[in-house]
Amino acid sequence: MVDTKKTEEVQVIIPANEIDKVSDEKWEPKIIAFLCNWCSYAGADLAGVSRIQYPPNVRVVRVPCSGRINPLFILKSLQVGWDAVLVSGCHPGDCHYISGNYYARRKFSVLDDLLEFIGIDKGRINFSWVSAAEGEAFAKVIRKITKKTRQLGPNTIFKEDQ
Amino acid sequence: MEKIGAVLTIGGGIAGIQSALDLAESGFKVYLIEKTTGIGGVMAQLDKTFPTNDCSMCILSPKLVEAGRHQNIELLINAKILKVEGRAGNFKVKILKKALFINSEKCTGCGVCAEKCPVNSIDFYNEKLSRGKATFVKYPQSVPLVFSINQDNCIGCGVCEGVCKANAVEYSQKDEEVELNVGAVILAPGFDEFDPAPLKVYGYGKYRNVVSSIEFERILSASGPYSGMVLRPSDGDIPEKVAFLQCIGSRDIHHSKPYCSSVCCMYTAKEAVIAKEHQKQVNPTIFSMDIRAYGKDFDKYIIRAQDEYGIRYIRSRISLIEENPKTNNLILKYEAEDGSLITEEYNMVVLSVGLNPPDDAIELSKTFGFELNEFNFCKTSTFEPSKTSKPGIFVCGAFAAPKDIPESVIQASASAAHANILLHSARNSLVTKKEYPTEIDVAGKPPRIGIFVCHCGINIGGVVDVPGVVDYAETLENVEYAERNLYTCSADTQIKIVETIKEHNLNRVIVASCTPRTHEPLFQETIREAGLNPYLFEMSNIRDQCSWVHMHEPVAATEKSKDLVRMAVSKANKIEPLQRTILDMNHNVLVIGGGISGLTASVGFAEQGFMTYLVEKTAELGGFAKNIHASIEGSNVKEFLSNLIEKANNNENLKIFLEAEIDTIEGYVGNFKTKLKSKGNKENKNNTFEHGIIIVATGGEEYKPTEYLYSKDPRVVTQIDFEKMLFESEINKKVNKIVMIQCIGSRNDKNPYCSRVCCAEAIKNSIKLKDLHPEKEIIVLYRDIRTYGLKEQYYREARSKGVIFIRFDEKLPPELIKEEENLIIHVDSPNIGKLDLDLDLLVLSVGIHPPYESNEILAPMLKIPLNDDKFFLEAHVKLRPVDFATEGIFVCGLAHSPRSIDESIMQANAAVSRASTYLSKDEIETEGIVATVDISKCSGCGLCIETCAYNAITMDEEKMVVIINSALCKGCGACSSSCRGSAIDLLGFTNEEIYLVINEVK
Amino acid sequence: MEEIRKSLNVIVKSLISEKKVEYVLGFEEGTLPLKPVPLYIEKEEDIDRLIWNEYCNLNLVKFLLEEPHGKKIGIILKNCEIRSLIVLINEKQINREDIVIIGVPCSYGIIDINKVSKLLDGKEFTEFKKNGNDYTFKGVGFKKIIKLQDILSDSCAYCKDKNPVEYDYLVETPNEFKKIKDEDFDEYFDVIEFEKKTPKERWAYFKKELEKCTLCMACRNACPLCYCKLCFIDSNQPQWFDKTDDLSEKMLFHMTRAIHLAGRCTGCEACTRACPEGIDIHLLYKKLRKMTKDRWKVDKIELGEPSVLGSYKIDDPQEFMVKED
Amino acid sequence: MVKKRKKKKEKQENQNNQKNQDNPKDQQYSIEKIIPKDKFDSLIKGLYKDFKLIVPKEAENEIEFDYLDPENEKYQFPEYQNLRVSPKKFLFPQKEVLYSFEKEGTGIKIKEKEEKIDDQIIFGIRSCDARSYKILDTFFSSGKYSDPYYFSKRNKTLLIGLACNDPMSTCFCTSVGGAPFSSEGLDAILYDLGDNYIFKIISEKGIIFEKYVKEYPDVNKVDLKKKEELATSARGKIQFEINLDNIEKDLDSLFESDIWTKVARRCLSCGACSYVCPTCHCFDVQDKSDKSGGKRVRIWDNCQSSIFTLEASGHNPRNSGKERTRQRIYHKFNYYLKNYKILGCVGCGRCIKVCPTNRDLRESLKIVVETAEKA
Repeated sequence: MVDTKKTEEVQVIIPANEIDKVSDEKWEPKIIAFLCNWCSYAGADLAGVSRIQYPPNVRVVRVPCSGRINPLFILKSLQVGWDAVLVSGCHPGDCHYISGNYYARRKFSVLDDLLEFIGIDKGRINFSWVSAAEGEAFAKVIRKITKKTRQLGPNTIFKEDQ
Repeated sequence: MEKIGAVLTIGGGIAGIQSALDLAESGFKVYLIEKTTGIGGVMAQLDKTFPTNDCSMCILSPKLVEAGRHQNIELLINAKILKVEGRAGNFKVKILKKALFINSEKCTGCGVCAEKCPVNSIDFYNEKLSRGKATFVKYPQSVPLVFSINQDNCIGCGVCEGVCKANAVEYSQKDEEVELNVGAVILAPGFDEFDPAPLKVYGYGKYRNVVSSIEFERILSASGPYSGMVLRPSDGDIPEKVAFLQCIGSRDIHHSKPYCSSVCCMYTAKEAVIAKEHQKQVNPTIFSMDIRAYGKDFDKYIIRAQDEYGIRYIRSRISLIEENPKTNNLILKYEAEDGSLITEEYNMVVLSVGLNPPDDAIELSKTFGFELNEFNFCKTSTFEPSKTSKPGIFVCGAFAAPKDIPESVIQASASAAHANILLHSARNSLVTKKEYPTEIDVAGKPPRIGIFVCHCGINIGGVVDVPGVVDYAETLENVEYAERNLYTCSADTQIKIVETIKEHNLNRVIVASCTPRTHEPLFQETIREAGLNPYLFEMSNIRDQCSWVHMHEPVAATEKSKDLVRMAVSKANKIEPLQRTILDMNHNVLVIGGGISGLTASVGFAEQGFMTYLVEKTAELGGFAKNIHASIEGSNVKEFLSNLIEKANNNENLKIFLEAEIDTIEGYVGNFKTKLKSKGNKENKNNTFEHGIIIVATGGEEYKPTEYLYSKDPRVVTQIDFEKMLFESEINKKVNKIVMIQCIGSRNDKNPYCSRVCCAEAIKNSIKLKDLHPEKEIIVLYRDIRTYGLKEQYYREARSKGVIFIRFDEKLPPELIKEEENLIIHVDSPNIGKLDLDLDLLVLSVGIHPPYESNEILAPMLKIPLNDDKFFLEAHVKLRPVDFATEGIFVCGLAHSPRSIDESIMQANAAVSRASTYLSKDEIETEGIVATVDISKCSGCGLCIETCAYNAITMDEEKMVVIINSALCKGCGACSSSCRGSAIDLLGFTNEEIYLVINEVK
Repeated sequence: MEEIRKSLNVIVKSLISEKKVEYVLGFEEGTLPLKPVPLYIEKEEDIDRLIWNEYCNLNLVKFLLEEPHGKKIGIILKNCEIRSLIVLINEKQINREDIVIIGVPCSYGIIDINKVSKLLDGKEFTEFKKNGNDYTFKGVGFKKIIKLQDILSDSCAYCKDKNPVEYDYLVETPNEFKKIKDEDFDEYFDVIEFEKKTPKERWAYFKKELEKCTLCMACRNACPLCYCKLCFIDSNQPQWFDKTDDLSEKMLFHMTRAIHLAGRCTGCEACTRACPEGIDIHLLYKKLRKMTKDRWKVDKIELGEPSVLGSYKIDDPQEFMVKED
Repeated sequence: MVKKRKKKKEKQENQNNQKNQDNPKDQQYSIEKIIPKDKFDSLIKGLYKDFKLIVPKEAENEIEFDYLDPENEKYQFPEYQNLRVSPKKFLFPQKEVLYSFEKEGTGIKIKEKEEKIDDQIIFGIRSCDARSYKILDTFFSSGKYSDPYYFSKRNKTLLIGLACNDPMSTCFCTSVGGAPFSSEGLDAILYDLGDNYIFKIISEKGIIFEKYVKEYPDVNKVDLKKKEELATSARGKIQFEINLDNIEKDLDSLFESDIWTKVARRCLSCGACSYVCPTCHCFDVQDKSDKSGGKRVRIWDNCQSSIFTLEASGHNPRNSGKERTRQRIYHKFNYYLKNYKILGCVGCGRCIKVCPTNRDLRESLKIVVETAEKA
């Protein structure tokens, strides 16, 4: 155990680059992100190492490969009340498992099209390719989908009128 | 003399890393010495890699981590060689470890010291394009992730010591000397970029918008100075017109760089393409002499660069660059191919600098006592391309000659093979197998979860309310214990974790700290030492994903941390111990193909004492090389080949089947079973044997030309026929005018690839002719002369001996006209114009193509892929050039792609080394994270089989359910997510576990 | 229709008498009008009960799944059903050589009995007469004439794939194929129309339809391509569904089932006709078929082709990915 | 269609049990009023003051039972034979929350659901559906316990029937002890004579209706004669009859018989039949919960689903459609007789109508009886 006072006193001073601030009173979306271990998760790490700031709305679930993601995971996430879902994997060609992301891409486009078709906010499901070297790109994606989800408001998917 | 089971690898670039990993996996202790403070070399600086545009860091970082944590590899960073004694099998090497001024044992790589360092100095990783600190780590993903102080920049203010919670800063630290005892040395010091500053004409260093290609590489990189934006240094504008100048410090006698640097043509094309992708306003122009796209799929890349990306190629060498002082634009003067003088203005100029020998080359050769060649690269020979002049000291990568990443990786493994062969008797003598307590059986026991939350100095604690997180964690399901540590990863905490597990008899452990990608193995190791199965571990990343990225939102960051911990807990409640399956490894090898590659590989295995079965479909060994008399370097191929065949015949570990073909192959890595069928030789029929490894060396064939009256007119021959005349018979007195035409059956629509060897072949023969009959006239009609690397010198020699080279455009190929009995070649050259050449002998430089039939039979049999050109397709173009996605099968020689004899030998040895990483083990252990199938749910639709990239899934035709071979499964989960009947699940990431995590929304 | 039945008789007779198959699967009249039932023709005398008409509304392929491999069976099919059989052959559920396919070109398409009862406000009809495209329904206290196109299964109305692509025997028919919609209609006309609606309207539609769902699984069980040993909705580890009849549960079920049919559904619409609540879900599946055609150029399912979700092209469209800007 | 049996003896029997079917012994209240159709609405309004009314209502493309709302303009029975869906769900909903629970510290707190149930009348229910409540009553009160969730509603519910002038083609109530005009299980019944209704009080509970109808005239002979005629003609319209007197014994002998393969052959194992069946009452109990708490719900289950009897071990005693189909028939026509001495089927014919593959329960019963007779 450590002497807590000591650690809490310390102030971290870092030049604040443009950050989407979270004001406490208004509602904030909760977003679940499935990241592949080899590229996107590494990209998120790089964002961290490079101290790139992005909104704190995302909860990351690490999976070996975007090919691991069953569309059911995404639907279930929406059903249990996550306000949005992000699935991110290696760029086409970079898949650590050779072709996982190609199969994933087909599954995702089916899901994406269907949700659109039945009239669900597409904004709630997001797919992206982020490489291990793209810390900034990862942050951008998070900023983007957080903004989008804020506009969409709380997830009432499969429930009331869209 | 006693042989030492350890190897010293010098240089932490991709070549050094690859050879180190190979040897460490083959049962040798490896000392990997790096002169800077982190491994990764130049590849870590690259943005993308040609010809696939793979993200360099994406493919490299797993190797970095693996090398960094391999228990047989010891990294010595910031070190240099002092003294070497002894000989092959037993060297004593004295090393100087320069002080880092930060204790790497204690340093956790948290980086606060660097943040706080007031010094604004130069960042070398970003090629001086951005500023760095005195306390620094080479680059964010650096391995090992330890900081050090650059004394030259340090002002000794003492801030870093103040902020370092781990008390790792030690200004007093001194350099220390260590002595190593190794059996072999592998040289992989890499190269230095040519410094264009001295070349006044380009104004590098004078004009800010003239940058070197490696600087441009950083500019392109997402982690570079402009985070991926293409901007020009002078004013940060997007440069619309960018000129790439090739052969800066290559093919240039005046600056004593007569050789070709091999890689510039491709990396320039790549940089142009990526620049275009990053900023579509950018219009690149490339100035080059020849376009040397000689490698596998390189030409396709160049064609795409031109057609899809509109990249403009101009064949010329820039004579002068001047700057427009107002705009900082650059004015280029050059002579177009038609001779006209042109002046153009560009916004930015990139100098494609060549590869130099490393500046410590001479020093190295002195300390180790091996020879350098005239360019100060390491001296090697055609038939032993990875051996130095000194026994026991091997070389790989750009230090042997300029080469690209795959060739470096190939040679890295090749040099490792030599070490394997030299030291096989001492294998496993110095590697320590770790002893663990027997695993505690947690079956059926309710989860007792322990959570360790890390302050990471102030990295987490400074933002996230760590005590709050701990209190929260204690309230969660089945959490028996929670505590916080200053550094959970520090050595003392590991001991604490082990004690805590025992004291509270925990059976699941969670660490909330940084990223599992670097630290999971460490903690898994720790809980294993406490008797827990390493998979009973979960991690939540509250540093890289909370404190570091939400620095100004402590409340939100804390909330997020709690959520992440809660998610980890709910998964931890379900996780089960996973077992790594153990498979027996059969130590025999099957080599398919008895050419130079096949033979070299077979001998390589046999000499290590592995039983090797060599299967050759023809009646004699030697393959295509039988027709070749000498290499371009002048080495005697015939003699070498007969020695090699003799070696093969005399080795009792080597069983040769001539006139034999594969009938069936079944099984998987370590457990193959092969049945032969006769191809003439009856006794091979139904000959069956078991083996653990397969080497594919099916070679290539000479293209049989249909063009230019070949086989219709005796005066039209191929290079091989011509070589026969030159070396075996006499050139007919009447034959005085000889014309050669290049690229017959290569670089056309049917065979779009370059056959790589024909240029050298033509030049070799023309030099030979000129040596025999200086009076005879010889003209070579070519599209590009591709004498890459050190072969360039023979191109020059040929020219100096009076061989005439005339370029033609692929759209206007030379025409052969037959007037009465005279042959006349009509050629329209871009630089000389229309010519009619009468001739006595026409020599066609015919290309190489794969043995289409046998490859197409073999590929499905082995379940390995072919590329569009029907050459075998390796697992990864860049970093696994001899492996296949299917484990235990390797490729070498022409089966992979057209290549010269020395390159084939290199690749054959590489295959030996890659295979040795398996053969050196009695059993192979597979990952615990693998897919499993519940056959009661499987309806045998076979979708999973389609999606498995590793052929790990097969159909049980009896029961109509699938079987997963965990030996081949890599645990990606593509099968599981495809299975509609949820019959397949992925251990470690089961549906149930993910479901629970998903349910943790709040 | 009568000619078809005659030529069917001949083929079936020979198959039975020559013992080429253990039985031939066809239809006979059921106990209710417009409700024909599967007929297992084992003996020649059974053949007289064989019927063939536009209200043979089940996909008989479903019944092949119960039979063991190696058992020779004859079956009378329309093309959409043949295509679903092809899927099952591709997915190794059925051996091609076990099945003798008697292909019948589909003339009208199939009547959707749910549409009939809707048009009759759920009243019972005890008899019906057919006159060209007019169908007259009689019941207690009413008599109503309905046009064929108003009770035809939706996919049939726009179907352009009516001739068997795989068969052992082909019944030659005078091509009775009636144009139900105008000359140059797009096969996916109704999907395209629906896509023009606003998301709100689309959602409102599916919400209204699926709220009727009782999760009775008739759709799943009528579909020949739903052959999982344990359906995801029945799985309890993890229990993706709590089986309460919340709308979200119904959505989750129908969406997931749709994804499972991506690149497989052949549009026989047995599911829609089987629904006891008369839910019209066919658009969802037709959208799937349009999608595989538009996205991956896989129009119709062919024998021996790789499955859509088990294959890929490097340049598959990915416009839906999050764009950097 | 299936022919009626012409055997004289049976005819006799039918006549007999016809009698006691139409006028069950237990009824001795002689309140029988004539209500002109134009007065019908005021009767409704009257009842509405004190009861919630569940009546057949026009819905989208069909007629279904639903609550009548007061502002509703004049109510008249719509034209209907019987409804596709029985009113079972009003006493036994497809989804019913039993109670909810919240996490409290380390334990949980159970919250009983409090729902206020008003007195209600299911109005216009057919004889068969009325009889189905008798079966449900027996089931939910069988053994040691009576089901509070069912009876909390049942005890507040009265049944006013509407005798069935036009049975459907699939009706076979007379074969299972019912009849189109049967008043069994009802508290009161209406007979539709064209211009008038006869309103007749049947049960003791039904007496409560007296005050709503007392101003109306008593029935006369003519009306009663007309009613008898209608009853006979209604019975005449039933197209299928089978003697099920020995069905329990018949089935006892046939459990292992191979007829079940034939009977089940076309079954898709969907649950459609049991979802529309007025007497099917199997249910499943599910907990829907998250970290904070949750609720326990009871939902309809159905014995045709393959996982109905799936055991944790993976073993499934009713693995194939054959066993499941057999179970459904045994439950209604054998086990019920054994356990409660009544048949579990009221012959409403809904399962026949709804079955996607037209598996006809009447056919199955015929096969059973004939096979048993042969044996």
